[in-house]
Formats: sequence, C-alpha cells, structure tokens
Amino acid sequence: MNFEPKILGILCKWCSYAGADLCGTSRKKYPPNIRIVRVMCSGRVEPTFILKAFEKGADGVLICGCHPGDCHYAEGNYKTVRRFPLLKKMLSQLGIEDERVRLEWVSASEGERFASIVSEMTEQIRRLGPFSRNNGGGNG
Amino acid sequence: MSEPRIGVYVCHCGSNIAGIVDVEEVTKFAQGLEGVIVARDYKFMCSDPGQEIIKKDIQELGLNRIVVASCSPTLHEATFRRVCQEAGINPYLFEMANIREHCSWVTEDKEKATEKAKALVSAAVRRVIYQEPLETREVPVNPNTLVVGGGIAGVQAALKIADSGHKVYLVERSPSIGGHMAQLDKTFPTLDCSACILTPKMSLVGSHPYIELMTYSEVEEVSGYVGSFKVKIRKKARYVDEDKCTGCGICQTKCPFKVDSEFEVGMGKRKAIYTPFPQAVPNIPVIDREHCAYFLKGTCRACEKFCEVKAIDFEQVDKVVEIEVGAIIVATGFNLFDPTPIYQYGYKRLDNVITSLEFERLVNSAGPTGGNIVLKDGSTPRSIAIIHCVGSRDKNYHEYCSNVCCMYSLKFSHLIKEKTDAKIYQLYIDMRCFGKGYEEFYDRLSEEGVYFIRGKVSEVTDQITSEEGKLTILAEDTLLDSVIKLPVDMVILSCGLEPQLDADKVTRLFNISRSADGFFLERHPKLDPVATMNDGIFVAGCCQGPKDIPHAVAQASAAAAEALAMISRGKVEIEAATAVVNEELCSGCRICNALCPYNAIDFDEEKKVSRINEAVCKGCGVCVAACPSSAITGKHFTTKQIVAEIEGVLV
Amino acid sequence: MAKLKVALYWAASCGGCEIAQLEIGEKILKLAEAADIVFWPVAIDVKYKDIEAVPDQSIDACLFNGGIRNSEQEHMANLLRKKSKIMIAYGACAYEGGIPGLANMFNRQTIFDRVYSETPSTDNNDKIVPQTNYQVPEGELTLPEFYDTVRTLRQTVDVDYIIPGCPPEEKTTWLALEALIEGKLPPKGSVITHNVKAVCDECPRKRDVKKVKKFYRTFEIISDPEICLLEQGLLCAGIATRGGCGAPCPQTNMPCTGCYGPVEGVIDQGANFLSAVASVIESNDPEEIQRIIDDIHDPVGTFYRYSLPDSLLRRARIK
Amino acid sequence: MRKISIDPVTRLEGHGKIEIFLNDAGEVENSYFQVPELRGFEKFAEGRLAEDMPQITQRICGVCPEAHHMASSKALDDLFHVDPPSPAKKLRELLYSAFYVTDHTTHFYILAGPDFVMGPDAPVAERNILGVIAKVGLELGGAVIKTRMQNHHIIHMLGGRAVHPVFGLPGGVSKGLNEEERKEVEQIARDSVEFAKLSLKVFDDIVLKNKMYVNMITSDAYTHRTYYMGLVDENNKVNFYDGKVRVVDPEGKEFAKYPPREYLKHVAEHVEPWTYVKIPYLKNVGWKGFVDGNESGVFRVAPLARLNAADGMATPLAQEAYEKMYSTLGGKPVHYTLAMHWARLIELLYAAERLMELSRDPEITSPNIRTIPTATPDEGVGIVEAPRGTLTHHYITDEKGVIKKANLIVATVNNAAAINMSVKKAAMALIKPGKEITEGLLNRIEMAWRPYDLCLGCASHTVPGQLAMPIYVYNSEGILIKSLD
Repeated sequence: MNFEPKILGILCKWCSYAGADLCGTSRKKYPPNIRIVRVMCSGRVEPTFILKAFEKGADGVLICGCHPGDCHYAEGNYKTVRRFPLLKKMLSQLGIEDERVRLEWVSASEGERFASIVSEMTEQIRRLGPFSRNNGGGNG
Repeated sequence: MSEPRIGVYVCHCGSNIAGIVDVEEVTKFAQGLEGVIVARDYKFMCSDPGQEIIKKDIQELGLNRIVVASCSPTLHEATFRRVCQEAGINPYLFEMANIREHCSWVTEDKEKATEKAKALVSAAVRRVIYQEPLETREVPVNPNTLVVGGGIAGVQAALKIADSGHKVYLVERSPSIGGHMAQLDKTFPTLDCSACILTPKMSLVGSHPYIELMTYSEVEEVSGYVGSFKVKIRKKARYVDEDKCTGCGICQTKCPFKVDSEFEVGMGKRKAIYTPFPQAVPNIPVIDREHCAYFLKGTCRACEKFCEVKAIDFEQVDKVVEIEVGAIIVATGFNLFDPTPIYQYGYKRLDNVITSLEFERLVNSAGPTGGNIVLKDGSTPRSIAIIHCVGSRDKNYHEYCSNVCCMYSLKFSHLIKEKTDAKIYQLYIDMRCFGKGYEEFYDRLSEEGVYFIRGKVSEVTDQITSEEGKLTILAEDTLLDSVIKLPVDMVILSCGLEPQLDADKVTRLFNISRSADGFFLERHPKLDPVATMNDGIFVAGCCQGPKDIPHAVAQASAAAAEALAMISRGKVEIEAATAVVNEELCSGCRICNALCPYNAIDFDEEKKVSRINEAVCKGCGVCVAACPSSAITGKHFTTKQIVAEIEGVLV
Repeated sequence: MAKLKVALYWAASCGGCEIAQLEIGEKILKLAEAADIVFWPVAIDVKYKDIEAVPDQSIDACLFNGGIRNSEQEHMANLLRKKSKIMIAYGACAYEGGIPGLANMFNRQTIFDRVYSETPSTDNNDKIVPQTNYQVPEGELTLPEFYDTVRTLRQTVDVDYIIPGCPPEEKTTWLALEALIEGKLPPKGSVITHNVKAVCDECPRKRDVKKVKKFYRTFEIISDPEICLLEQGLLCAGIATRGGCGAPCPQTNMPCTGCYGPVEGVIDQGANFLSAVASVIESNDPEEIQRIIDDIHDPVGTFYRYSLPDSLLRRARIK
Repeated sequence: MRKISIDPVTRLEGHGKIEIFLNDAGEVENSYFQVPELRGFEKFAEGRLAEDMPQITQRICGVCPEAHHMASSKALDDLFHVDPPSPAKKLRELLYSAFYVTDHTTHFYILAGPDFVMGPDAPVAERNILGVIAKVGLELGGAVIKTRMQNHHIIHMLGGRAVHPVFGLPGGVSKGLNEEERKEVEQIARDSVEFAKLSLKVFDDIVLKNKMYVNMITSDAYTHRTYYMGLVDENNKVNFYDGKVRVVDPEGKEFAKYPPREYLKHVAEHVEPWTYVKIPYLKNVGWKGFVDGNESGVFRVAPLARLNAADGMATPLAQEAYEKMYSTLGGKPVHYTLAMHWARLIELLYAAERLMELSRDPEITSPNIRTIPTATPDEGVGIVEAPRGTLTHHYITDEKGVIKKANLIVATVNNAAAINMSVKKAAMALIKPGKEITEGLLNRIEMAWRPYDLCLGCASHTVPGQLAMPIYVYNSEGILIKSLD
C-alpha cells in the first residue's frame, strides 16, 4: 500500500536543527514525510507535544537534541534523557509501538545521520501502518 | 491581542526553492489560511526589493504579523526581524518557514515537496498568530573587570584592559604572579629567555595604576550576572604588612627554617618566610604557617626582630573583600601531569628520571644547579633520552595531545646540546610541529644531530646496566619495526598538560562547563572560543585547553577585547525569550528549582512561589516543560505557540 | 425572584457524588429555599417521562455526575442538555471519566470476557453474555448498549461548568451551588473551585528543592509527616492537580491521586504530572534513570488515575 | 383481556428494574430483576498497583466505599503476607463500625422506615423521611441527622475524606488516632448506643405492637426458605470486619464454615443474558434456578442472614436484642424477609457498642499502625461483611505487586437471586385477576426487595432505596400495561 506516514520532528535549535540545515545545504535527500518544529532545547519538549501530535494525526514523532554533554544549555538534554524513557513506558502501556516515538542525538555536523534516521523511521512507520485510536471493537 | 493581519511571503530563492516547490501553489494555499491578509511569492525575499515588498505591505495593508517561507532562520531570521522592526512591527511577531534546507533541498518529489512546504507555511502562520511582542532588554555594564589567575594569560589580559584605562582586579592564589612561564628557561622556537620577556610584564602589572593585584588570594563566591557580578575574594593572611614591606629580603636570610621550594619543584629550598622566586611580583614575602617555627612551636620570630619597617604581623587574619565587576576572565592555567602512576617509567623510583618541568629548572641558570645539567651524583650525563607524550595521547591517562611537548622536547635537546655533548634520543609517537617557525626548528634540531626514534617506550629500567649508561630504555622502533634497548644516563619525561586539579570547583564557582577532556568549555570551538555558556565570563590560556605561550597570549588578548567591547558599549543585551513564572498559578511545588543550569530560579519563601531571574535566564525552556501547573511561560516558545505549530504541520 | 429549577442526575459513577451532595448538610435547606429540585432520582420520586415532557431549556441547571459508559447514559445526557439552560459536570467521572475511565485500557470484548467467563467464581460454560435485546418466554427484555470507550460529559454534550473531585468536597459543591443560587456564576467553561493553583498550595507539608533518587510505593515506607511526599519518593499528584480540596490526602499521609483534575490551563494532566516527576530524577545516567523509573510500574494508572478518557489519547490502542 | 397501565412509563429509566409478566388470566406469570449497568472493575484492575486497590475499588460504590476499602485492605494484607499491628486492625474496625452506624441508620429511617412508620398505603408524598419525622417527632428526627453526621465525622477524621477514605494500606493504616480524637469518638459512641437503643424501642412501639405489621412480616408473601451467609468470629458471633464465612441451611444447621481464601470452593456465579449482574449461588448445592429450599443453591446475605448464620452477638445489649427477636419470631433461622429491618437495628446496636469498646481500647491511640511488607506478593483474598452482605475481593499479582487478575463478589449481588424470587412471590401473592393494582399494592411489592437494602451502587451504581428501581407490568402480549418507577 502507498501509505505516507506523517512524522513530526521536534528539533533543538542549536545542534539538531542546524544538523538538518546542513543536511539541506549538502543536498542529502530524505523522505519528505517529516515536518520539523524548532525548539530552543530538547529539554523544552513537553510530553504533551508528543501526545498532541498523535491526537492531531501524526503517525510518529522524532525528537532530536544535542549529544549528551554538548547541550548549549549545559544540561537541558539530560532532562530529556529523564523524561523520555518514562513517557515511552507509558506510551507502550497505551499500545503505541516503540518505533513511533524516537529520541535521537544529532549534532550540527551530523546532517548525514539525520537523513538516515528520518529515512529509517519513515520506513518503519510505513510498515506499521497509520496511527489510529483503535479501540479494538465496533462501538463508542 | 489585536486581530491578526498576517502577510505571507514565499521565496523562490532563484531556483533553489522554486525548482522543486510549486511556490505559486504554496502562495495560493497560504492566501486561504486564517488570518492571512496577503500572500506573495518573489524571486529573492532577502534582497532589498524583497524586503521592500514586506515593508510596503506592512504600511499599506496594516499587517501586524509576518511569515516568510524561505531558507533556514539561522540565515535570515535576523534580516527579516530587522525588516519588521524598520516597518514598525515588533521583530518577535515574525516567523519563518524553512522550505529550503528542510524541504526543497532534501526532496526530489516535486508534489510531496510542495505539500510539505504548505504544511510548514501553515505551521508558521498558526504559530505567528500566538506570538507576542518582546522587548530585547539591556543591562548596564560595570566597567571593572576581574581576571582570575596570574599566569601569562592572566597577566596579558589584565594589562590589555588596564591599558585602556579600565580597572582590573587580578587575583592569583600563590604569593606571586608569573605562573608556569616564570619557571621556564627558554621559550621555543625563538629560544628567547622566558624570564626576560615575562618579568617586565609582571612588574608592569605590579605598578599599573589600573590594576589592583591580589596575590595569595582566592575567589570564594560569585553572584549576579553579566554586567554586574558580585565577587567575594579571600585574601589569605600573609603575616607581612604589604604596605610596610620594602621587599628588602632580610627576613628571608634570617629565617632559620628551610623548606622544599614549590617553584623549584622540590629540587631547591626556600625559607619558611619567602617569596617564590627573586623576581616575584609583588616582591613581598609570605610566612608559610605549616613550616614557621613560631606558628609550630611559639618561639623564633627572627624575621620580626630583623625587619626594620616592622612589617611582620603574626596577628594577621584572612580578609574577605567583595568587589563588583561587569566581566570576568578565567585564566587559571593547567597542572603538569604527574608521571608517578606510570610505574614502568620509574619516575620517583629511579634516579635521573625527571619531568620536563624539573628539567626546566635544572637547565635554568637561576635554578638549583645554576644551569648545569647534572645527574644526581653531580656528574654530567653522557646520554639523555626524552620520552614524549607522557600522560598524553594515552587511553589510560589523557587521550588528547598536549600540544607543547614535542616543541619543548626539541627545545630541551638544543639546550642540552648547548651545555653538554650528551647523546640525545627523542622517543616520539608523532612529531607535531604545527606553529609558526616550529617545523623549521624541528629541521634545525635534526641537523644538530639528535636521534629521533619513533616508538612508544615500554619501560625504563636500571636492572640492565652497561658501560654507556645507568638506565636502559626498552622501546619499539616502529620505523625499523624492531625492539630496541637504549642505555642512557638521564631520562626526561615530557609530561602533558592537564586541567588544574580543582577545575571542577572553579566551574561550579563561575557556573561554566567543562568539555570531555576536563578543560573549560568555550561557547563555540571556532566562532566563540573565549566566551563561555555564562554570559560575561570568558576563558583564556591553558584552562581552556593545552596551548603554547603565543596562543595563550593571543587568547588572553581576545578575552580582553571581549570584556572591553562590553565595557565600551556600556550595556549588554540579554535574552528576550526568557521564561517567566505566573505567580497566579505557581503552587510553589518547587519542581523547577533544581532544574535551571544557570541557577536562575529561586523560591520566594514569603509568597511561596518560585521566581525566575530573567537577567540570568537563557530561555532554554527546561523549567517550562517541567512545570506541572504550566505556570511557567517560555517567551516566544510558549506551549500555545508550539502546539499551534504542531497542529499546523500536521494539517 | 422565581425559584430556580435544578435537576441532578448520575451516569457511570458510584453514587459517591450523591452522598457528597447530601453532605452539604444544613445548607441543603438554603438550597431548598432558592431552588426546586425538579429531578433527583436519589431522593425525589419524579419520572423520566416528566422530564421528557418539560419544555426545552426549562430547567435552569442540571448537575450531571458520572461518565458515559452506555447508550442509556448518552441518551440521558442529551435529554438533560436539551432541557437545561446550564449543564454542569459534577465530579471527576463526568469531568474526566474518573476511575471507571481506566476501563479505556480495554474494550467491551475484553471486559465481558473477564467478567462473564474468566473470573474464577463464574460458572458459564455456554458463554452467555448479557444482550441488549433478549427474548424470554414471556416477552422481550432490554438492556442498554455497553460501549467500548468511556466518554466524558464534555465529549458527549456541551458543558457549561465543571465541579471537580471524586467526589467534590462539600465546600466545593457549596461554592458552586451558592454561585448558582446568587446568579454569580463565573464565565462559561469555568472549573469551579476555591483555588486555581495546584494542591501543593494548600498542603501544609514542608517543600524544598526536589531531587529524587528512588520512587517508593505507599506501602514501602512510613513517610515523614512534615515533609513533601514527592521529596520522599512518593508519587504525589498534588503538584499536577487543581487545589480547592484542602489537600486532605497528604494530610492523611497518603499521596494525592489527582481527583480535582488539571490545574487551570493545563492541556493534559497526566502528561504534565509525568514530565514533572521525570524532571526531578536525580541522575543523568541513562542506565540509572532506567532503574529509577523501573519502580514506576503503572504509569497510566498513576498519571491518569481519573483522567484517561479526558486525556489527549483518551484510551489505549487495542490490536 | 385487561390492560392495566399506570403512569408514568418510560423504557429508559433505572439502574435496576423489575419486569412483571401476566398471563391471559391476568395472573403473574414471571418477573425479572434486571441490573442494566456494568463498569468492569474486575478487568481494569489489571495492570494497576495492588496497593491502589483500596482506593480504586471503593469507586465501585460511593455509598459503602468503606466496605470495599476494608475488603481490599484485607486482601492486600493477605497478598503481601503481612499482619498489621493490632492497633491498625482496631482502627480499621473502629472506622468500619462508625460507618455501620451511619449506613444502618440511613437505611432504616430514610429508606425503609417510611413503609412501617407511615404504613405501606400512605401516599408517596408522605412516605419519606419528612413524614417519619412528622410522626415520630422532631427529636428523633434530629437524632437521626446527628448520628449520621457524628459518625461521618469519625470516618472523615481517620479516613481523611467523608466519601472515599484513603487510609487503608497493606500492613495497616496511614493515620492514627490521638487522645483528643479518641475522646471525641468515645462520646459519639456513647450517643450512638443510646440512639440504637431508642431505635429498637421505636421499632417495638410502631411495628411489633401493630398486629397488621407483624402479620405482614410473617406472611408467606414475604417468606423464603434459603441458606444464609455471614462472617463470624471465633465464637461464631456476628463480626463485620473479620473472621470466617459461615453458611447455615434453611434449618439453621451449619452447612459450611471457611476462611476467605477458600471462597471459590463454596461460591459460584451464574450468568443470565438479560442482566449485567451475575447471580451467586452455593457451589456445593448447585444452581437450580430462582427457587428456594434446601435443594437450591440460592442463599441470602445482609443483616438477617448474618444473624441467622451466627450464634449470637459479641456485645451484651445486642445479644439481648438478638435473643428477643428470635424468641418473638419463633426461633432460628428466621425466613421472613421483612425481619431484615429488625435484624438491621440489632446490628446498629452492635456496631455502636463495638465502637464504644474500641474507643476505650488502650491500644487505640498507639502510633504502631503499620507493618512494612517484606514478602513477595502473589495472591490475596479479603472478605468483610458490608451492610448489604458478604463482600469478597480477590487479587492475583506478579512478584512486583501489579494486579494480573482480580475477582469481586459484591455484597448486594449475593442477594440477586433472592431479590428476583422475593419480588415474584410478592407479586404473585398481591396481583390477582380482577384486583386493581394500587400504588399501595405495588409499594408492597417494593417492600419485598427494599429489606435487602439493595445497593445497586455496588451492583451497578444506584443509591439504595430510592424508587429508581421501577416495576413494569406486561400483559401476555408483552405490552407494558403498568409501571411504578
């Protein structure tokens, strides 16, 4: 089937967004399924953003931040490191597959890496099929 | 919030965007979005005529929000914000959709690229509706500067600033400024005498009207923020009245107690009352309580008896002074790697295995041997091995290259050649002679008949003795690809440079960070090499990473320039997109308190709410995302704005 | 001024809300002066038919408690909305789905399987399950249709006001009724409580900077009665829960479980609670962090105890 | 073919309804008691933390949350293999006794009382608490309100909240009692004992001294010979909080006596397609349909059943009252459904006396109220006597104490079969061809199930005693001809 996943990307301004920019300037191609939103730091990402994305029809969410230790704000991404696993644990409890939500470290120099992450994730989600609030039954 | 009147401008960027994205269609799409008054496309929005279009529309159509769909904001956000400002719209009411780097340049499929561009535009449009005007705030800059560390870097920075007629506090923890450079003999590659070029600078510092020198002092506390730091400095008791002391030195001659001299790295002695070295600045001795007979036994006071100006004061106590400065330059230097743990090299175990710094003193005419290169038994060595990369480029100790060892090792061979006819072996991994005149120096030394052996030394032993030497070096010659045994009389370990042992304490003190190697982290390795993550605090010299004197001096001058730039402007802009606590909603749960990397959040015990010091806040938003009450707003990245953007990209 | 006409109704709830309404005690007389309770199946013998008969908008206010679990409740919600000028969601179940909303982790099939076949005391070899229409020899019996998903009142009909709590504390109930009686209701959509701030604002425990190395379960420790429970490693929802209750649970040495719903303006209570809790984990080492959150065994039941149907995801996905 | 119809009629009402079908002759053919609601706690308990059960499961019923809270806390003690310190157990029982006082008071005066005080034929408008107060006097009315308020206060004091307390934990309780509070409790207990005594006197004066009522109580329309179940202490005395489950047969002989853990050997649940509630019966007798007698597994719970299943009451005054009831009604067991009201008042007295004992217990103010569990949790069963009958909570967890399976047999539900039967029997006795069906008549049918103090808050979630359980009467063509709702 030719299902085109919608993937939300939330990227930190300093490393990952710049990495995605580099990806562009060096004309690396990756699937257009990802839509990028910029935040100052991956530590700004509220779990609400990810849930909101699914509510609004995203099929996957990719969070990118500076590598641990490289955070522009010294430790912002470590807060992400704390929140993300707990959020993932809850999402899996709610039946959301692991592949749909990813956290990756992408530095400003890793345009290549960004492209491959996006391509890989797009394929994985294409295989999973669309996200839907499936209640497994017929009614309500 | 006034009814949004949005203008959307889609850039062709020549064919960069238009070649893939159907800009006309994107423009048509934008036209249909809620709140959009006008949508246009143009060849180059960033060009003057492009900018004119926006200004004209703002004036004629009364637009109050602008979206430009073009390249990455890192390129032109500033440009278009300026355009808005000039046309009378607050720059924060502008939003950019990146349809080049994130779209046309990374996608081949024209249809999908156009779809994506639409999504990005709709996101920007929805977001901009919720954006609010922000004022970039400025704070005044206190014209005084604090320089921490009196090595060559600190000295250089202090002088540069002071010469411009601005006050500098120079704080050094040892009794004299000068740092490691004062211990060196000659300097590579020019071989001019270290003392000769350093001491004039030191005495300048000592006498400079704009420099307040605080030696034997340490920074204890730093508060405030860029432009107005408050710093507490502890002046340790010298037991010598600085105002009375004439520096005659009689006290030192009369003092009956001898102690190993730190300056001579244990190879020479000093008294219990001492100045580290003859050219010390200030030339005022200190009494070292640990070894002073009076402090130990309660008797002696010889120095006091002989001091004509009555400068000795056993009653002196530490003083804590508080100063206010606008900028701080941290130049706390390095620590020489201690090779004792590398057992197989025999340091401290075998006679005549010495460190590079010990050799600097040994070869220094003002040093313990008057500059004679001798073995422990007083005889002159006939062969000397210099082992490179001791503690550097070594997974077990420091992975990084210490930058200077190759060059000072070469310098050593030359100095040895000058004074003895000993055979010299350089055991190196790679020769790194990258600086100006360095390679030439290397060539010159090769001609002087120094043996260069490429290979890492596996062991230094005194078990295999032979005619030619008391020590034997076991190493692999990777060029000959054979194991070699070198009999030598003396082994010099070219130790690497490592962060000061208390560097972590210093990072906490100044709230700056360290890179993986433990040296202080600059804001950007290339474009911002002296600033730190903490505005108004700069780094210079080896505390930021191993470097030779010219680089340390250069960086110090750069740091001085940074500080002076702030001073001469008189004010600094601070982040406008900060976080603020809504006290109407804050329950005082204190979740956010420990999260701020800049300690910008404190708790009001009276009102039981948390508060953010906007002057210190950098707007990372970590606290915003953590607040369970959503009581913290991250300006320009509010939850409303980001959620609107998310809804927008997912249309 | 004419007496107000007030209706009270319950759907998928436990009856605790009715008790809470009775708990206003002597104030009930004040209410009786100002309002005629035209419909209150608990206490007053008025028939549904009468309600269907009254003109639309003729009831001034309806206090509706309980979530929407089946077709009958949905019907009544719509009926009462039609008849009432003001629709008030009373209590956690009507507001957010409440604890019965945790059923959204499953669906009708899995619930029926458990209740009518798997439970060890059940004797049901012929796999009988209740039918919405069933022919007995004497005629037909009907039952309402049981839905897969519990919905909140707001997801079913337009709601004007919310009175939170499981059940609402007496003072909260009265705050709303008084406003109703005196015609001093806040703007439409308001959640009516004494406090817009989180429970911490009302909690007498001492609070400090939060750094948590281990999360404990209520039975694992005897907590210090003076200090913030979260600081002691107990997952107290007070930080993420609207106040107005007076923080009774922390004062009984038990963590708040979040029954008053999100703080004013919060999009998703559970998400905020989760984010805050994770943020104060005192470690930057992924392995250690993983070990620490391994002690949180039921994130959904912890962070969405009362609010799963009202959360952004509303329910678990079932393959 | 006569078509009787009583306004109002609606098919949507009710969280419990009764359907009565007449045959061509106009006699009662059959009747059905339906519970049209389910929330599935047994399912969504899965994945939750065991220790959250006392708070989660009490949302089954906001009328008797304390009962679920206790059953659940006890199941957790068993699950975690932990024995709470004796002060903790006493505190639980203290709160529980206070709850019993409020609950039995509510039922007798506000829900059941009107039938007797005002008489079954009194107009609906008067058949309510206000009517009762008017008749028995404001003083008693005030005492009713006061007793409820005071005992609710005790629940609030210990449990933290008036509805849905939060103090039960595996191994104990979260909050203790200080001396001032204890004094307060003691005072309330004293008042409550007096109130209970007064209530029994009221019953004596108004009911027992009225021939018509006594005849009604002992009439066949309101009689069923069934098994009875209740919790008893080591002396086979009635106990609400703890002990073994005892079952007696219609002759009053002990049929079974078992610890909570063995409940599955004795109780099973039957499923009917026309109601969401399951119908428990005695496994070792078997399901024979909605019939009584020794051969049918149908059993009854709640006050009368508890008294029938026990050998007496553990407190002196209650024991007196107990003996009086049986001597008056001709010995044990008593099969008269309406005697349930009397039994309830005897229990009210017991609860008040027990409250008194506990409030004076030297241990009651001890700070030793928690034992921290150390063993690995696996499986636990907790049984208490809810006012409406034997309440069973059964959990199975993983080694972390996360619920894998849960099973609940809720108090009221135990009477499901009996209620069906009682309604049918009353209907058959009262609805006769050619005889007009008056409201009083239908109220007499209601009186057949009201004694069970039907808590559909538990079965589904109605509040007990309200007229929210409508009665529908259908003719032989299945056409609704009359209803009382």
